[in-house]
Amino acid sequence: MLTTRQVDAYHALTVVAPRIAEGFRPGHFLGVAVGGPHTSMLTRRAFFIHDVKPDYGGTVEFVFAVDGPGTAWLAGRRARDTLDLVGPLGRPFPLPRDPVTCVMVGDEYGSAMLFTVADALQRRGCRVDFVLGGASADRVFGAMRARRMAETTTLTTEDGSLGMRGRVTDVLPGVIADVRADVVYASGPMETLRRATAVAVEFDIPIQVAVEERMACGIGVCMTCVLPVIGDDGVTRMVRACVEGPVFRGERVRFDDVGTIPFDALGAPGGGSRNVS
Amino acid sequence: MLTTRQVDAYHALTVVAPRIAEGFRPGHFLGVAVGGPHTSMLTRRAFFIHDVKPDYGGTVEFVFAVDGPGTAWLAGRRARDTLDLVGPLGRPFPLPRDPVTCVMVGDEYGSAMLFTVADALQRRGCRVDFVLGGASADRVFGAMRARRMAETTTLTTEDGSLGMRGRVTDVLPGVIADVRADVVYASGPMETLRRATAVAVEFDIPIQVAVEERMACGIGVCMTCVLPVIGDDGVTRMVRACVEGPVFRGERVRFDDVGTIPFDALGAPGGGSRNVS
Amino acid sequence: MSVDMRTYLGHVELANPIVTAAGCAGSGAELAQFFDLGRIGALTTRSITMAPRAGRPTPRMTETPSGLLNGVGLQGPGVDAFLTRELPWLAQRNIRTVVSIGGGTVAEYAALARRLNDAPGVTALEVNLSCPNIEDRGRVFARDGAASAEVIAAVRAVMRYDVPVVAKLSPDTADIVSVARACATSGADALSMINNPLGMSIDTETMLPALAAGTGGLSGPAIRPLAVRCVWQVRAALPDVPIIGMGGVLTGRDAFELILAGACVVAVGTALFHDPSSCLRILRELEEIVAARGYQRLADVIGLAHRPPGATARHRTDFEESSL
Amino acid sequence: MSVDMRTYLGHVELANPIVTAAGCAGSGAELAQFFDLGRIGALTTRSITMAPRAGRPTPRMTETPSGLLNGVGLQGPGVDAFLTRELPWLAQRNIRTVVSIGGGTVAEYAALARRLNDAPGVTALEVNLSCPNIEDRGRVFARDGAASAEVIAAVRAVMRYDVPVVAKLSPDTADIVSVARACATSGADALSMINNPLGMSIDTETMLPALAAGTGGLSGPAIRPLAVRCVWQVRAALPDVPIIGMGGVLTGRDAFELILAGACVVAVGTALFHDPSSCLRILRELEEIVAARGYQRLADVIGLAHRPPGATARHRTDFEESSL
Ligand SMILES: Cc1cc2nc3c(=O)[nH]c(=O)nc-3n(C[C@H](O)[C@H](O)[C@H](O)COP(=O)(O)OP(=O)(O)OC[C@H]3O[C@@H](n4cnc5c(N)ncnc54)[C@H](O)[C@@H]3O)c2cc1C
Ligand SMILES: Cc1cc2nc3c(=O)[nH]c(=O)nc-3n(C[C@H](O)[C@H](O)[C@H](O)COP(=O)(O)OP(=O)(O)OC[C@H]3O[C@@H](n4cnc5c(N)ncnc54)[C@H](O)[C@@H]3O)c2cc1C
Ligand SMILES: Cc1cc2nc3c(=O)[nH]c(=O)nc-3n(C[C@H](O)[C@H](O)[C@H](O)COP(=O)(O)O)c2cc1C
Ligand SMILES: Cc1cc2nc3c(=O)[nH]c(=O)nc-3n(C[C@H](O)[C@H](O)[C@H](O)COP(=O)(O)O)c2cc1C
Ligand code: FES
Ligand code: FES
Repeated sequence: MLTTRQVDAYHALTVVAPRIAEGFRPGHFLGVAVGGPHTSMLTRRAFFIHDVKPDYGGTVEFVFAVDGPGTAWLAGRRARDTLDLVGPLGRPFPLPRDPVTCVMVGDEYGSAMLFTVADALQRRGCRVDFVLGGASADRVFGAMRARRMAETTTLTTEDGSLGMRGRVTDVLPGVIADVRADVVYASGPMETLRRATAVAVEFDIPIQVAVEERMACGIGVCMTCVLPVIGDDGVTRMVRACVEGPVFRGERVRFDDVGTIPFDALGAPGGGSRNVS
Repeated sequence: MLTTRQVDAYHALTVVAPRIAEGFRPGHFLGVAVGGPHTSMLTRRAFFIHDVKPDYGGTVEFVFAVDGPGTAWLAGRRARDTLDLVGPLGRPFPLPRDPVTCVMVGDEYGSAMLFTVADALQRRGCRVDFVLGGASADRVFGAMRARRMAETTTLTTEDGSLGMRGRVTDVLPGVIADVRADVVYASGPMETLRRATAVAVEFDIPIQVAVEERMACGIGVCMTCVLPVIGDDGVTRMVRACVEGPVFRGERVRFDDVGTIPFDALGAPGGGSRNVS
Repeated sequence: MSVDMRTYLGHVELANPIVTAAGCAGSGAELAQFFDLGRIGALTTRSITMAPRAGRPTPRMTETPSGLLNGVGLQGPGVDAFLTRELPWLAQRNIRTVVSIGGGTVAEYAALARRLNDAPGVTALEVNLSCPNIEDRGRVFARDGAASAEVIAAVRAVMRYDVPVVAKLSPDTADIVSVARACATSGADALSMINNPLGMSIDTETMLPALAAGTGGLSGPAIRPLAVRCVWQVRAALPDVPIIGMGGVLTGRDAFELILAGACVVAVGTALFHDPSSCLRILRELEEIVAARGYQRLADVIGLAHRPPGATARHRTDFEESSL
Repeated sequence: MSVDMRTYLGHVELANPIVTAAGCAGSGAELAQFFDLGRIGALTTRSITMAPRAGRPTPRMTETPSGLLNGVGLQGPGVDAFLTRELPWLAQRNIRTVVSIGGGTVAEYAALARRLNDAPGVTALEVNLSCPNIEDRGRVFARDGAASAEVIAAVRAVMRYDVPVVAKLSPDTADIVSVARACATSGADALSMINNPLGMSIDTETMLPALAAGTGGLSGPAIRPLAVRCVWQVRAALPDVPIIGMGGVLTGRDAFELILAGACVVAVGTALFHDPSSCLRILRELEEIVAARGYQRLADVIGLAHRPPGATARHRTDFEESSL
């Protein structure tokens, strides 16, 4: 059972799902079945949870852009249709113990999942500042809500139709310096996460990123969603974004090697193991 | 664009389809795509046209029972949904030149397609009598309409819940004798057509049957829907129900051999040709 | 922007790459009611056999997820009736016609080729190798390179030189590349793939096989990944042999996928059952896609997915520059 | 009415016929959050390799019509970590475990079997023959009977007699029956089929293969007709060899279809990605279907579709009479 609304370039679906709402922590995502009965589309689509409310025993809301046939089907759902969800999935954001200053960096629909994080941070006494961006004004999600809750909100668009012209990562150094940020939380395309991590490393502050890798199961059994991440022991492993992530410490993710098996990763071909299949 | 209604055990869908309505002759059927975009169901479902009206430039109506996933999907369509149709398909009923007496035999949803035939017969001055049946009262389609238009209407149900207990073919000899029928028009399951043909042969009157064979294309290109039919030259051929039928002269159909290749059929294995694949 | 859609099967030019798949277009006349057959690259006939064939008992077809399983058993009129009725009908209308043949022995294939040799209106001859070899315990020719090569050599030997001989391959083999190579070596001017892999479906109500024939051929989008893989592998191994790609093409995107894998002609089969005029729609969609990617000639995108991952695609503007 | 769902892999009894398919259930712990793994017939591990493997680069997976194409490349921890971490976790919970192994040479398969020989908690050993033979230009073992038989003989020779050895076959072969026969003759106690046929998909936007690995394995309902056909053919030829059937099972109906074709155990793979607890649902649906057909024992419906078309199915009441 659901309600649906359009927010600029995005669609937002709210679904009654008490068990998911109950288990929710900021950073969690959903697996959504698409296409209805006898569809030819087998895999669930992954969406970050945007919001959770206590109405009707518990609702979850997610925000999405139409990309391919699955999201097109979702965009066609009407009020009171039912939806088949699995969740909450993934490892949520770790929250700091102390009341630190946090910069939230959201790009495109990636912004949608940051508000529950910001809420949780504020409840712990943290200061929150937002940097939100997108290709154009209609693709910057949540600017109003950010302005209401954050100390400062900086907006960017690539076409300059809203806020500063450029990318979120162009303005991030300035924001970090101005607000004397202690930590960065980032969500958006891989390239944005890579750049945001570079900025945080430059400032020598920690960054938590929510990555988006192609997923088929979302529960850790299919090995689709791997990326090279450096472990506590310094060893790079191909870890699953769906269960070991999607939230990682930015500097641990080998962004430049995403889409490859780095030669020094555990079990890499030639790295002592033979290539069996 | 369509409207939908439930008629006892059946669903009736009316679709605006001016071109199909225009080309329609009694006996034609439709090929209906099911499952929507990105469905896993590839083949169109075949339905006889129940009625054609001039509204909105031309509408067609068909009546169906839910049988498997395709008809279940159709039953779930709501008003104003769109439907993908191909038609009109098939060879329609030949109509007699003279004002003869015709018995219309309809079993289960097979009855639905007989009313436009009866209309056309009456317009030519024919006398029309109906024999309609089904497993139970809710599966006898069109009794009211038959009563309104026909000289006599005889109903049968297998459970005795309406009319006489038994099958349409049990009462058919009596009706033929009573009304001194010149010709029979029959539509329903193969077994009903087989029995009706036997009755007509007994009375030595012609019978036109509308057969229902599994179809995949409905347009004569896939060779799915064949059945053994004796040609004018006395040779049995495996002919396509969708383009050479679905209407045949009953006594030409080798009902007892349906589902086989009779050894004396043209091209039968062993019949002089080798079995290549 | 219009795209030059011409393509070649050996030295034979087709106006565009969209053809019907063997056994899926009836005798031609059925489809002619839905669209002008002269507007597609060619029509492929059902596999013509020596004698008339009544085919298999019904049920002959069942639906599977995104697929269709058929056990038609090559029902057809036999070569005599084909030559007196069906081929002249097509030839009179100037419809480019690929004639498919099926036989039970090498000699029968050769005899069929001989019968077709002088017939006017044969654009190409497609040899359906997915027929059981009655001299080898019914093993399908296409399974194995040597058996396939023998058929192709026999057909090529009798068929006039200006009619390309196309070997139609099946994915039901341990190594499609070795079968393809054997056919090319023994004279096939082009290769066509894939014929239906063998499948089966059981009716869980009757608890018996859904088709009267037991097993049947699987077609439709379900098999497209197999088709793309076969075309890809054969194109990589034999880059100079023209390939007719087929298997589950429903849209222009699907046709483009096979072309990127290496097909220069794309056949449409099962899609015709759903949408009788799908060939023209697919052709239009394909042309739009090629144009949208910035190409002016179909020839420039054939096999394009084989370029190394880093390399950028040769783009329309590059092409214009290089042609200066 | 409850059905006796017990089934046998050789002399090993399983509580019911539903197991997970190799490589689709992670290490077990992931699924355990969704349902009690003790309630299914067995869990099959991913194919364990000698050394840890990082697998293939991403993208590793793409959707195809009613199917999934994967190029994971057997990512896994290697046999040492499997024996110290994953197997004990399963054994402690008394989860029946079919251990799958994958190797690049006959010797490597044998060495893996030797390592697993004394490990507690190995219910059966499944030999994934769809691995490239590095001593034969990377030709996959499963393509060919002789190569498969050599692996099976080597594994059977070292593995303790009370652990059944299961040969996992691929449909990518000219004749699955001859591969099956070769495996059975060389000591396989059971056969498992089908592994993923090789497929490919091309991204029509980038005009490059959709998977980093180029080709990948096709799974899901799209391949079910191939699976049913393989199980049927092997059951007909080797009626006494137990078969684990798999390929596109999403529902109890699908499992029943494979059982009617001749499988005594049914594995669920891709369905787990959509519905993590699908095994229990499928088991429940299967039991309902068997009961609805009037049978009290799963054993009575295995291979039932092989009866001659005219024959009526041996019915529950018949069975009761005959057991008097
Ligand atoms: C953890 C996570 C959270 C996400 N959150 C959001 C969100 O909040 N809002 C939103 O709009 N999108 C989100 N995405 C991306 C979203 O999952 C894809 O846009 C969507 O799956 C595309 O499906 P499609 O059928 O429209 O496209 P298709 O391209 O046809 O999808 C085909 C297949 O590829 C997969 N796929 C395609 N694109 C992506 C992608 N970018 N990421 C992962 N899988 C992909 C699909 O799941 C499917 O299996 C998220 C992805 C991940 C992994
Ligand atoms: C010429 C003709 C006219 C028909 N007219 C009507 C009608 O007016 N009303 C009505 O209720 N039904 C009619 N039928 C039967 C109707 O086509 C089937 O009930 C329907 O196709 C079942 O689809 P499904 O997806 O529900 O079942 P499924 O069994 O899942 O269908 C699977 C496949 O089998 C085919 N199939 C299954 N049953 C039949 C059948 N009985 N006849 C033909 N194909 C079948 C389907 O087309 C589909 O390809 C007609 C059939 C034919 C051939
Ligand atoms: C009903 C039917 C009949 C077919 N008959 C033939 C045939 O006579 N000769 C042949 O070579 N292939 C035949 N095929 C195979 C098709 O030509 C084609 O190779 C295959 O179906 C894959 O394409 P598709 O998925 O677009 O249908 C037939 C396929 C179908 C579905
Ligand atoms: C992601 C994925 C990984 C797989 N890994 C293995 C494996 O490690 N070993 C193996 O024998 N089969 C493996 N398979 C094949 C499955 O075990 C199974 O044979 C096949 O997927 C068909 O079943 P399905 O359609 O239910 O998935 C894998 C399949 C998938 C989809
Ligand atoms: S999506 Fe399957 S393991 Fe992550
Ligand atoms: S349904 Fe295809 S030929 Fe009749």
